[in-house]
Amino acid sequence: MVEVNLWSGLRALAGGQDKVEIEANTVGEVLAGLVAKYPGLQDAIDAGVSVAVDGRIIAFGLTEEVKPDSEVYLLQRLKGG
Amino acid sequence: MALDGPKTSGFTAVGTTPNRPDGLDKVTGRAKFGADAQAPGMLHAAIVRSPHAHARIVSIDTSKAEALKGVKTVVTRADFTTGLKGENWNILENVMAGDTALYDGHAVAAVAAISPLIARDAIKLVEVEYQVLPHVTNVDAAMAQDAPIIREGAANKSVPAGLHPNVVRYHESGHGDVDKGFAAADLVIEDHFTTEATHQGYIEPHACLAQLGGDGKGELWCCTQGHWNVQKICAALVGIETSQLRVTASEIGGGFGGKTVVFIEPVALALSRKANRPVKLVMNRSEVFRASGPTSSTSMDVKIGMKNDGTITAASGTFRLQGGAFPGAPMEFTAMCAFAPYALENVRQVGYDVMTNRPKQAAYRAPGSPMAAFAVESVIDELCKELGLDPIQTRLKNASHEGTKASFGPKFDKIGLVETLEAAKAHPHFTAPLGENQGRGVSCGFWFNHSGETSVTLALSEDGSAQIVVGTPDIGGSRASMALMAAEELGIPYENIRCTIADTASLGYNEVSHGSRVTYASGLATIAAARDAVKRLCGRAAAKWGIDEEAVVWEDGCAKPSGPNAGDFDPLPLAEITRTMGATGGPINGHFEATPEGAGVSFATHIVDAEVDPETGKTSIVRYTVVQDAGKAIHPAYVEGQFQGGAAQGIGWALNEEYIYGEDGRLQNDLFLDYRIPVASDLPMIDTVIVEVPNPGHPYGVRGVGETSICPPLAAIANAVSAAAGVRLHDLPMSPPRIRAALDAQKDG
Amino acid sequence: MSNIHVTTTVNGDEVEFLCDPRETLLDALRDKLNLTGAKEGCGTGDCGACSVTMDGRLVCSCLVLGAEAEGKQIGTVEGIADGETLHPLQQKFIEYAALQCGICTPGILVATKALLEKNPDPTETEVRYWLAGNLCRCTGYDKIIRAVMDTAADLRRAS
Amino acid sequence: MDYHIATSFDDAIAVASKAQGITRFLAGGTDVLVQLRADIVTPDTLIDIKHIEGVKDISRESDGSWRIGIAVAGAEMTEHAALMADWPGVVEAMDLVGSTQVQGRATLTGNLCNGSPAADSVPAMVAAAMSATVAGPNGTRQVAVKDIPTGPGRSSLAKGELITALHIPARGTSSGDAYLRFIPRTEMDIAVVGCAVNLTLDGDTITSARVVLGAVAPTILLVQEAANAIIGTSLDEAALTALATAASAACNPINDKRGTIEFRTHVAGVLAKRSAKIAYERALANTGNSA
Repeated sequence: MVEVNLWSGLRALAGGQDKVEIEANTVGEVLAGLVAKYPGLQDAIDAGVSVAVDGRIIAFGLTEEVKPDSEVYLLQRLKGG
Repeated sequence: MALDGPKTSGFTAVGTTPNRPDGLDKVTGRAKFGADAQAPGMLHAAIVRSPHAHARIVSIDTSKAEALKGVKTVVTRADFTTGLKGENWNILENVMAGDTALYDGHAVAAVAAISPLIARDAIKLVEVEYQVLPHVTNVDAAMAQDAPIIREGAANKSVPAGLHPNVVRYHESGHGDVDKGFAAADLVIEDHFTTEATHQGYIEPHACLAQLGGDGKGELWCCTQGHWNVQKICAALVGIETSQLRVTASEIGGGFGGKTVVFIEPVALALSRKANRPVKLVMNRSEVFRASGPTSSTSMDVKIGMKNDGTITAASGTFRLQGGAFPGAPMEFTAMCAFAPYALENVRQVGYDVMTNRPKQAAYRAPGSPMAAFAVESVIDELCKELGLDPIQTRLKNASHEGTKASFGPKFDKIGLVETLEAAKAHPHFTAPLGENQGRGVSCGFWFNHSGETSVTLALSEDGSAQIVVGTPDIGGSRASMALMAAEELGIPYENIRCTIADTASLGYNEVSHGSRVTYASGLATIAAARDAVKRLCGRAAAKWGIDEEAVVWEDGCAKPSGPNAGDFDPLPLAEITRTMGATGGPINGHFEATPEGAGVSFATHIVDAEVDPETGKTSIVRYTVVQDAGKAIHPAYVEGQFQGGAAQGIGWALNEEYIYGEDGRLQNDLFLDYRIPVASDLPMIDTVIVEVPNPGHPYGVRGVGETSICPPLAAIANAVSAAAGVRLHDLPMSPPRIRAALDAQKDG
Repeated sequence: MSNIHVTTTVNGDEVEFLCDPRETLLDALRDKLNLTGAKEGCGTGDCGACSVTMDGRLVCSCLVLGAEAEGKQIGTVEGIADGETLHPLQQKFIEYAALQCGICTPGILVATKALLEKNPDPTETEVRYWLAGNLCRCTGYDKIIRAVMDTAADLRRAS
Repeated sequence: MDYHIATSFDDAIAVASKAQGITRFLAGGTDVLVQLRADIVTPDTLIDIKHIEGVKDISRESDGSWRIGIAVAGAEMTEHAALMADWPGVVEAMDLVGSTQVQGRATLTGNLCNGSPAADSVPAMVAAAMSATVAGPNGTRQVAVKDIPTGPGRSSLAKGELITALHIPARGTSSGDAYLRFIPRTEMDIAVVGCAVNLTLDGDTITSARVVLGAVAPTILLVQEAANAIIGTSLDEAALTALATAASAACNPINDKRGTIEFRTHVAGVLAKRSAKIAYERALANTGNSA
């Protein structure tokens, strides 16, 4: 299981939690697992999220590896000028 | 690509400053920018724009325009695809209004004619009947209960109940217990700040040349930061398949985020299809200001608690951004960047995305971050002043470093904030004496940087030269940087490499040139493609020598046996291998197609001296120093250029640039005359210090440098002006009337 | 609508074009003569990207009617280099990285060439004020000013 | 739009008198073309007056006064050393209009006829007591520059009339002029406030003065009270304070994108003091030997 940290704005959509345990080996599985557990998160994830895994901000890659002890944070999708 | 940690030494090409490959074209006037293209039989287009901030479009009568001699066609919203959803619908609605004009300058119809003058005459003949609706352009006013609603149902699920429908997105993040943290502080300062919308101010107006036939095949030439994105969006908006539209990016006359989206391109395509002729469409400057994508204006509250020794105990901020008549103001970046420079146990940030009757905002260099730094670093400056603390020492005491839990959540990887602060402290500027009416300001700034989908092809020629084909439009000299990185890998001279920006039909998908991603992502891709080619080169040498490919290494532009056991062969230069490549297995190319993940974040510290004339409130910037972590500077002169450009734009934002809307909701300063960007005589030389703390996510340690440079200036200048004037300025721009008013208020108070 | 026939000299070449009385010299250069080096950044004389010389005097070609070019000597960025030999300013702008996007570069080169012909030894302040009507949004002007000052010094040494 | 190249002032007057709709004269064109391009004013008739004999001349008359041709560009005034020595305030005011490029084209007459209350050269011209020769279908008349603008974009010239020359009085000894404006940047802005001062000394005492403000009312203001505040003084601190007070008191500005009422009113006083000091120094230095 991986502990996934949500930004607190998502708490209301995740049963009041801002830390969620998900069975996942990749970023893609983290996102799929979140939606499976809390369907209310679907819109936010569809709107675009990045995932920080051990401090590395993954903007797109669903295949990036996640380990059970990884620090995982959901962030809003990054863009720039 | 697998990384064993970035290469940090032994560079031969990287770090030098050769001439750029497009230099000759650009100093002789032959470089082709957006408006420089022509096509046989080309028509010229012009757009009818709403004079109202908010109005229902009752009817559009195009008959008089169509009757004008030389007019070939007119389009309205009816000529675009229906049934779009999500962001594509938003973009179409912005490109050509549907039922309602949502801001002054919103496109409502367009004309194509045989000359630009006739097109301009024709748009005056398009009769639009409007029913004027109440409007709102200020962010705080748009959140008030009695504000006119821009569009019902635009809010997403993140928005807490009870907020006005104009609040369309909400962000909240942080950690710890801020109330406890504030209670532990010796001094807490809370203050309110505002910033006005600014424009990227690129000198080249949006321009394109479009051709679209009834067969659904199209060609588009345009100035853009990302032509694959243009391809995808335009195809959707005019209802053709993405691959049937070939988009070529012209030389681009500045973008800074403002050319990451489309405005006129779908209109030109629709006109071209209807007229069955190529159509050129060029915005004028007024249209650029009224109807492209300026940045958000903000209303912000920031509260920070500090111990007497300078330790920050807690920080919180509320950031309200208006992004025009559509969702998308980058408030989450404002929130996430706000306190990122500091290691905080207790931090909380809230963001609101608010719609108003203004043009749809677009990215502008580190979107959202400069405003946050302005508010946060102003409060830190006040705390330092009240507590008698040194501004750099205090920032060092609280600075984020590797392993710090960032204000936005995760732990930082290797970062260079401390190094920039130390370099700033050691810079002679920081301790230089100040003159009368002068003040010094310091600020830190943070930006994430970005990576994104990237394709690069590197092809070797028989004579041993190389061409790199990349898909990220060159907005600041990136072709030179790519060639340097390829030269480094291949071991051939920089001059023997040509880097070209491919059109969408000639290379795989590339994300837009944004987020300071080009030198990072296309650079990484170029290195990977070069290594891919080198592997093939080594394979050819191995075959020639009859040894294993693994026994061949690439050094100094030659294949060599990896050691005595591999065999005794003379080094085989690249040109020797390519000379016979057709007969030894065919062309030798290298490829990279992937989404690199590992754009390192970056920090900067700026020092600025400002002089304020107390009688007139006029500010002069007398000295400016940029210190920024570049990770690794590939072409240091262009890195300096990015630092200087960001600082200059920040100076404009801080002092004079602003969108000024009248009571009627119309933009009052839609020319460079009154949208006052810095001119040459406004600025001093801008000193730069390049700090290099390698990014672990890039083979040479590159971090993006384009955006972070605009994060600290607003705050650094506000701190300098406040020190010089003896009064704190809370609102940008710090125009002379504002500074005079603050001085008068202080005297009266 | 009757067009006006104009005969003028551009970069030493006598040329002719027809223009509407409302068309500017910039329109004529770009659309009639295919000299697209001069750029339209504003159309109001505020950005200088369209700078050319007319009888040796620096002007914004967006603020000159095409018809006014009759009988004049027009100089544009395309005429600065001598064949394949770049003008020292052009060379120095490349070497100094005095351009990023390059859209303002033609106007700035025309303007600085006019400056150095009038004043071979300008101070930094004089260069900055001379160029105040040439907006550059990329560079912060630093490297532009350095390139101009250094070219001026080189030209003085050479003369 | 008809474009007509006038061969003489009589030709220009004849065309303008007969023209229907909107007529504009083209000298430097830096306002006419901007308004044309922005669809603010598209003239029906545009009369190019640059080809009329003498319009590019700057000449000193036998009485020491100056005649400025109506197509003389700002840069040509700045390059004229003798004119600059006599009337630095007028020349510098014109030089502040626009960029180097605009200076290659813009004219004093155009700046005047455009009718902007913020025009830089007009306060300096009025402070200098300049006049214009105006020709029209009914003959020629001399008009004080002060009486030509009647409001934003409006002038006292009748249909068919145009200015054929501007005149600056002879620069007496012990006198000097100056113009300063306030803009937020260093260049390229329209004046938020402008102030011109022209004064004459007897020894170190001011015997006559004209103080003129721009951009603080619908037309430029010749402020007699401000002049009175410094006449009879040697521009001591008390006189300067009285000058600033009088200048600020005369203001009747508006709030707009360039400045507020409070700001303009305050800065008018600041600029009056600063301009007066420069004019005073110039007057002290003007012993008549330079001319």
